[in-house]
Amino acid sequence: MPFIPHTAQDVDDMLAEVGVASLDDLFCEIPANLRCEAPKLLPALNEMEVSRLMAQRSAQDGGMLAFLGAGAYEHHIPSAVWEITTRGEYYSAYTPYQAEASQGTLQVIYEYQSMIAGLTAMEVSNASLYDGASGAAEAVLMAVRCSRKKTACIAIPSTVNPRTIATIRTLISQQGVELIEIPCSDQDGRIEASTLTKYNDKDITALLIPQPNYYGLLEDVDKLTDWAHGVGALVVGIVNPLALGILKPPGEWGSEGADIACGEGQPLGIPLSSGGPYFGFLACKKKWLRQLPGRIVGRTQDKKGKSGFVLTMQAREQHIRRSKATSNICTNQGLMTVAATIYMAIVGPTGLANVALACHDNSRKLLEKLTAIPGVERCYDGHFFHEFVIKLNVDVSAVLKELLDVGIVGGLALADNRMLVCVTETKTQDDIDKYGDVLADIMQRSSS
Amino acid sequence: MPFIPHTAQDVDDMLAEVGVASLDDLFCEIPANLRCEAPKLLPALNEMEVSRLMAQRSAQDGGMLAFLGAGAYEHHIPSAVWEITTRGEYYSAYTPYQAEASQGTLQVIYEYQSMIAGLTAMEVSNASLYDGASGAAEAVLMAVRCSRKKTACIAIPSTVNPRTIATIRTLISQQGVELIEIPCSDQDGRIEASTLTKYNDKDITALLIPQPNYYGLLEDVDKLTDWAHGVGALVVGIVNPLALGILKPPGEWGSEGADIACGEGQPLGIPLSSGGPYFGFLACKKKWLRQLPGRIVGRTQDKKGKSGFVLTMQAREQHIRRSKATSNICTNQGLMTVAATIYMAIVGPTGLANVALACHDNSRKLLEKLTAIPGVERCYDGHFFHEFVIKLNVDVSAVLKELLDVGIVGGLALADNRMLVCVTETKTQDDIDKYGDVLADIMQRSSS
Amino acid sequence: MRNNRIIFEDSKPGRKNSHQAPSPTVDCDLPQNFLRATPPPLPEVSELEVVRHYTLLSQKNYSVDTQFYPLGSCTMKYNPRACNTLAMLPGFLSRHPLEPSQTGQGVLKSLYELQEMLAEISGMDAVSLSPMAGAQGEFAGVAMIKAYHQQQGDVNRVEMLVPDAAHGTNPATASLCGFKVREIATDENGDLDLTSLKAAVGPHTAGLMLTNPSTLGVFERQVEEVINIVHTAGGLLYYDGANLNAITGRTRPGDMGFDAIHINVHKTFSTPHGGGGPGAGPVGVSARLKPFLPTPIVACDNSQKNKKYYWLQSKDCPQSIGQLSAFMGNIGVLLRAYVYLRMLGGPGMRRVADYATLNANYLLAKLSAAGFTVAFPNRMASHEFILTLKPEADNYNVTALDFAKRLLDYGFYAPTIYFPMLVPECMLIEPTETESKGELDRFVDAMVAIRNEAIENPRLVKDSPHDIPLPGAGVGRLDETQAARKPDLIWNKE
Amino acid sequence: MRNNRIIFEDSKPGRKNSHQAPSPTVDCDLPQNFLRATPPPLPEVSELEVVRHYTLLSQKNYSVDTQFYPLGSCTMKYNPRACNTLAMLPGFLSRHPLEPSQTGQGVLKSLYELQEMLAEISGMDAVSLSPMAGAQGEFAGVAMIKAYHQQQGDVNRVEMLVPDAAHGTNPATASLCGFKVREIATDENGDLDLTSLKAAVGPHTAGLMLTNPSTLGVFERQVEEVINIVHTAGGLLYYDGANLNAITGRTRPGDMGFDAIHINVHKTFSTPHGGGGPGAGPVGVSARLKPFLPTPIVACDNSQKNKKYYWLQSKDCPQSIGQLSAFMGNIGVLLRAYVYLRMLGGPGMRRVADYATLNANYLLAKLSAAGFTVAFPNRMASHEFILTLKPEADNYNVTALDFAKRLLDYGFYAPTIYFPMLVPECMLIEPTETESKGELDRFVDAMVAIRNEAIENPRLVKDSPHDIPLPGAGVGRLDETQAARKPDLIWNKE
Ligand SMILES: Cc1ncc(COP(=O)(O)O)c(C=O)c1O
Ligand SMILES: Cc1ncc(COP(=O)(O)O)c(C=O)c1O
Repeated sequence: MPFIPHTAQDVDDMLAEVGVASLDDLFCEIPANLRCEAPKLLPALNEMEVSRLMAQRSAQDGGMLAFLGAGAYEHHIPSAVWEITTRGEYYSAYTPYQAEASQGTLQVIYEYQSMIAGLTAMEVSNASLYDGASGAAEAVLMAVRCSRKKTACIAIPSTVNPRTIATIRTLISQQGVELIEIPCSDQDGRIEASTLTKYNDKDITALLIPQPNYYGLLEDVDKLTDWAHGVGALVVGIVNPLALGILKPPGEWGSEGADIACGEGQPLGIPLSSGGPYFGFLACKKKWLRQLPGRIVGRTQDKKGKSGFVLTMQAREQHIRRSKATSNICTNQGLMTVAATIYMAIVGPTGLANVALACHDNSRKLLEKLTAIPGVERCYDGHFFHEFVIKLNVDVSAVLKELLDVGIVGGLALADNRMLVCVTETKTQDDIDKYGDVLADIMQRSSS
Repeated sequence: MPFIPHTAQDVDDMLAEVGVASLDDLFCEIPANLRCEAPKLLPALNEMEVSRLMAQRSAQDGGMLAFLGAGAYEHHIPSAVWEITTRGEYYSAYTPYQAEASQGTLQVIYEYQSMIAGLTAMEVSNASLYDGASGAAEAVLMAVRCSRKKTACIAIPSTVNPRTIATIRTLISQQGVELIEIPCSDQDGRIEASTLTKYNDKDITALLIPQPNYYGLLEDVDKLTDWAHGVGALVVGIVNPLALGILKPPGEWGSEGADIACGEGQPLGIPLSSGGPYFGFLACKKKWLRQLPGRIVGRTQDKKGKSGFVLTMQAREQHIRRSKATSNICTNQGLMTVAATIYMAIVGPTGLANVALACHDNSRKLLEKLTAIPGVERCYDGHFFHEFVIKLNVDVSAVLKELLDVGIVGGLALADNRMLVCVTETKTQDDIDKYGDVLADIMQRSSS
Repeated sequence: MRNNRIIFEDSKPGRKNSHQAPSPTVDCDLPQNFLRATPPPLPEVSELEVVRHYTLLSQKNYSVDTQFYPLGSCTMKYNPRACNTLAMLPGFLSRHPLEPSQTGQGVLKSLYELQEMLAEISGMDAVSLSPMAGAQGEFAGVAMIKAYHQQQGDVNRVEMLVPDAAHGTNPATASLCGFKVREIATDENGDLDLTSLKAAVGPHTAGLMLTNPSTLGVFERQVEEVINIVHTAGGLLYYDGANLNAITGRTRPGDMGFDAIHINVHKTFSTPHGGGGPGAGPVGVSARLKPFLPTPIVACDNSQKNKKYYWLQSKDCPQSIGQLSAFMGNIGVLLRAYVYLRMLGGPGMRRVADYATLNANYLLAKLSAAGFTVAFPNRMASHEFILTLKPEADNYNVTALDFAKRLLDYGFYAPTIYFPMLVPECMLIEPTETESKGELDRFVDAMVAIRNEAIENPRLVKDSPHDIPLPGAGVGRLDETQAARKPDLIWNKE
Repeated sequence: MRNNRIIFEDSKPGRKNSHQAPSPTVDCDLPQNFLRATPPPLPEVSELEVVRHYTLLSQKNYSVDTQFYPLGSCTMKYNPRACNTLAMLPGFLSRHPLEPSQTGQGVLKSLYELQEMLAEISGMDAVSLSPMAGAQGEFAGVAMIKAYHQQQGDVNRVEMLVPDAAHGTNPATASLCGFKVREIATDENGDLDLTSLKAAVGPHTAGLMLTNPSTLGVFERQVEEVINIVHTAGGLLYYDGANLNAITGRTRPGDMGFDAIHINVHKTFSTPHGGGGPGAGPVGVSARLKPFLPTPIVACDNSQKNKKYYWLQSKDCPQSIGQLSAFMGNIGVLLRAYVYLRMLGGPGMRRVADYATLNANYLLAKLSAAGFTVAFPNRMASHEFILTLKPEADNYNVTALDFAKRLLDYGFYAPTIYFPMLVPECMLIEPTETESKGELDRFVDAMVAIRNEAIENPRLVKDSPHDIPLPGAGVGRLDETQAARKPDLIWNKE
């Protein structure tokens, strides 16, 4: 029997020990009318057959030269990352409830927390949330708890990734938290400090600040942070952790720094995998520690003074606090943080900066190449990290389709024949040239 | 510096400790005229770049529907096999010289030896040789040592894999051992006991017996063994270990059993990999133990009576015996035996038998399908395991080329428009039908 | 010793793995005010140091791949390695979530078939795979119940009923969805207390969250009556599918009458627990909740000869509670569940429940025969069961926690002891179907041996663990109080 | 304890992993006389039991990925994980060796480039990749020397000269090739004794096998003279490339005048040692030996616009010593070496020698400063060096073996102590370039600590190891004598 170790003799012996005559008898407490037969599923395959099936399906998928970002990014992942992460001892363990037999996972999380805190310039970090978007929702709820205002009103710039906004809406809408979307300037694609002044007396609980923003642009995080703090709002930074290899970390924004930093952890060594599993990170200033949702690991000692690690601050969590918990999260994205920790350790500070710089360089090169094509122009003109928006004078979806035919995913279509394009360190000059040449060709054909 | 952990400061400190001024000084003992510059190699790539390169190259390779055997066989390999085998503790350790810190590798080898002994019905096994063919050469040299005859004369049936014969020639030709090739009957493709009687007074040292033989046929191993023993020769069985899931093991051939069993271990969980690494296994009766080449692991105890494993019988080996050693082998194919051990443990006796039976069934199905095609006929008509020879009435290499165009490797061309075809458990009825249909089509076109 | 160091302690300024990151070719054009003043304080270590450090750390874990892990309610069964290998094939890993569906027919077809199979197993009408763990599945389910009532104009249903035996995520989820949580008592046989339930239901009742078999390790025998009571009161029923392993192929939540259910694929469908995730928590619903399912959902276009699979997004599902994450959920985890299901098929999924239940009842019988006290002795166990070590605590002053820690010395992970809180000195034991009789027998031997130690030398047990069979013999019992009182949560140089 | 069992002890008759093998559909048509009477006595265990057993066993190993492994002469450096991942890509793994070269252009091109790069690094004219380890490379080299003399009609050259310091494979190889082995002495500074050499050479001399740097950890300073002496006598020179790590990019055997050389890719080119292989031992030769190279060899057809790569077989190379294995050697290992070389490039290969040598000399300097006795104190170390613990043995009755075993307790694999036999109580220490200064310093600390123990409590060292930091604290010192006297080599039920 697949994965079941019992021999017929075992089964007989065990049934006898239990004192029942058959397997059916084990289910005697289920009302007879509710019992069912084995479900009708696709026929069982042995491992050889399913291996061939999945090999075929995977061969169908992916393989494109993709210039897509918009919240998930292709990066080189050192082989060591997943060779170690999938070791059985990490892969098949669970939440480290028995600390003494889970020091491996616990120490990794402690190191993860330390790295995330360092990267964001925050004082504490949790052990992960599901993904960047749901993590942002947790950050919002956390900000509401921290601020203790009577009413909760969150300001979200429209330059935040719309998928993040949608997710925040889903997750916080149940709690009567108001969301105000702050429009960005059509000209700049960024939030102007001047726009914000309109909200000066809105009693904002927290301002979310994306860096880089959805259009790849760099927001003036210092000004925005100072404005928020000026009106008594908390600041939640939504950041790309890889970009923090070079960008100013949330903890240093403005004169006081952001209060909470969150974001999508995927760029740190997690494969794209059609959308998941990724992980959300969440870090904050120490004073908000007790409002931080999710697991937290701390260092302590055994009776002989040997140091070790445990889950701590559990009084915040659902399994202790139940309906008064900071979140309902239980299983989080543990294994992803193992991978991210190994990734960060392998690339180190210089490596992370270099990857970020290479992304930036490559995207500048492509931007130049593309905007040299007649009919293509850049939208917005601020500084950007590794994504930018272009506008075509022809139908963008038709162009994307043509690109796809030659194996290129040219970017993400936005309204008004705009397109969000991303370039990371994985693209070579040849790739960039190829995209440029093919697009030039298509544009020429469509205009003639 | 790739893979070198030193910082500039480290290097300075270390040079100072050594008492030299520069790295160059470390090489002062090399005569100046022999010193050289860095070699001119292909330019260094970072891991991202080399990953892309190798992904492209691997995508170019393989992917055929191949009906090839002739000494290497496609089998399903359970995922667990290599997920565990490539764990760093196996992968990056070496020959277990320090037994106490190498119990993992040592116990695996002990279990491997036990499994190989069980499979072949022999009393002892070594820890592996390079591959099946070089292992057969070692078996021959061993037989020569065992027999202690004045002159050494080895009888090799022409039904042994020609690649094995060629390898044996290379490796033993230095030692003045005579090889006599015993022709097989053209009719049967097997060695007839009657042929052997011609060699009755040749003072044969050992007879090699392949099972199955190169043409996939089953030799009459009992008769051959008894004949050899009758003339005072030792018997070396060259066997497919996977076939031993159902076939009579060498230890039970004839009335006394073969003296030595060897073979290619690849079918036991080792990927095809264009030809290697594989491993050779070698097992024998206990009385020949001291002539067995290669590593051997034994069980022993520590001072407290806790059982453990060590390399043993080392007095046979080159690192002790030097020029009088049983072989010069040092590094063998350790990691492959880890994989094979895990493979055998996962499939177990029933699984191994079922795989063997499925190979046999599938090859019967294909044989039937192919020989139904006009212009295709079977050569030889004995019982076979999972390979058979067919003869075409057209040019076999042209046919193979046409098959290749549709992604099928139809078999291995032999002389006289014959072709050696293999089918294992990995082929489905669809695969078999596809091959049959395509071949029928080609044959029809070539005959019209 | 080498392996007690924190990775930062191996750091040396200026060390880098230049083969892992490109070197910059041009100067950065970004103005200083956007940039960080100092490099991020990540460790500077060599690749070998990283590999060695994290390989050694991994060895300091107990895991299913290395130890029996009878952690109740968590279904720590064998995670077939094939699921890992196949879900990590390059084509699956490399695809960007926003690529057009053409480039993802392999993964989409697999997910579609997974949706269908989960619907069949659970008896629900439709499934969305998007929740990323059980708790998020609960959120989706409860949010759908809320949306339903709202759609019905039934705005006064502000209370969610939750049995006192429920897992902590249930009440936490209910409040996250803005509900008031009302606890329902459990009777002495582990069934829901119907009097308590009847007293609680009413026009304020939005629904009831039930785990069945419950976290007490018994099947709720009055499930039909419970459902009837709540439905009659106008509430909906939520099924916490964490314990689905006990009943697959034997009974279906949909047939019982549940309206919404989540499934922990990291339990019943054997995806790895990963030291705390990622899991996935697909939700299934009855017809009336279908419009509210979270997005995205895989759809199939049958109109052409070749079926086409694609994602339904929020705009396609106007009543949906919306999306729960930026993209499509934990795809890689779902692929593992798919492979698992394909290897088991329908009869295999029934065997899962059969032998999980057999193993639990066998272990219960053996432990009971060995003199341990079973919390619900008159009940058939489901796939897990509860011992109470109250007698041992009373007689020898050795608690369930002490037993748990001592089990680690014997090479077993400990059963769940912090939960359910209803049973004093509880030990919630879930052997799962993938453990052999031999392993279960060894566990019983260890429990008996520990009890003997508790009688003869209670300190030995109370001070345990002493020599966990891990490299360097592991740590002793860690001081959790100190950890919470003086939080040391990130590494600091000094 | 669980992990001391042999896998057979977990076996239960009738257990099978049916998902791993097809079930037979038809009856077997083979006559009984071909079939085995009883199933093979393999263990009958579940997949989980297999995974758990071999995962736990793996944890009982020291390895480069987990410990400093200064095993002299073996070059236990970091094996980049990328090499493993990339060599195991599906296209490489799935290709049958006898497929036409069209379906293997990826692998063939890589191997061709590897051949070229190895020739450039070693300074040889041509390379064959086919030998499967160093010793087989030696065989190929010595067989080529023999073939050369035979071709020259020089049939009396029946002696192979081998320094007494040589690795055991050298003399063993020479006799395997039918040569008489003649040992050449070493002088007190670790160079070859030229008097001894001159006395030995003559018309019977087929050649000399030299390791340079030698296994004494020093560079043979008179290498040119040595070569000259042998060449003048009509012999050829074989270079044992096991220590190539010491000189890549600094000097080349070809430039020194060697005729044949093998390269252990599992040393210098960082392919994994796998607990004892597989390695690979490509051979390089000077022009005159080229026709004798073992087959197959990768060739490149430049005639078309797209280069075509293919295998030269024995029939294409009539003078070849022939093939050494059924197929093409350890391709998967060679691919790993190729990836490694591509990541390092020429300057990287020079750095290998530079830092391997720096590390060795640094460690030597520190140990020497700490009072240990260096075997060749007047020499610069190569990538390895020898301590003699004779003073410690004489003074405290604690041998090199005792030090080695005690090092295991400190979490270090032991240096080579069984070899070279020339130096009493030797410890051949090779740190490799991938170890950090910090790790080397810790090793020195451990050596000093053990010497202190030897002085204060010699029993502690003599009885070691005591508590190897492995799960369950490992075993104590194992009785090798008993193992050889009463061989227990396979598991038996009783
Ligand atoms: C009964 C029960 N419900 C819900 C959950 C929550 O599931 P998850 O951890 O996947 O969020 C768990 C997890 O342990 C559980 O045991
Ligand atoms: C100096 C020397 N020569 C030859 C060899 C033999 O190489 P292999 O083990 O690859 O056969 C070794 C291996 O340890 C060695 O150290």
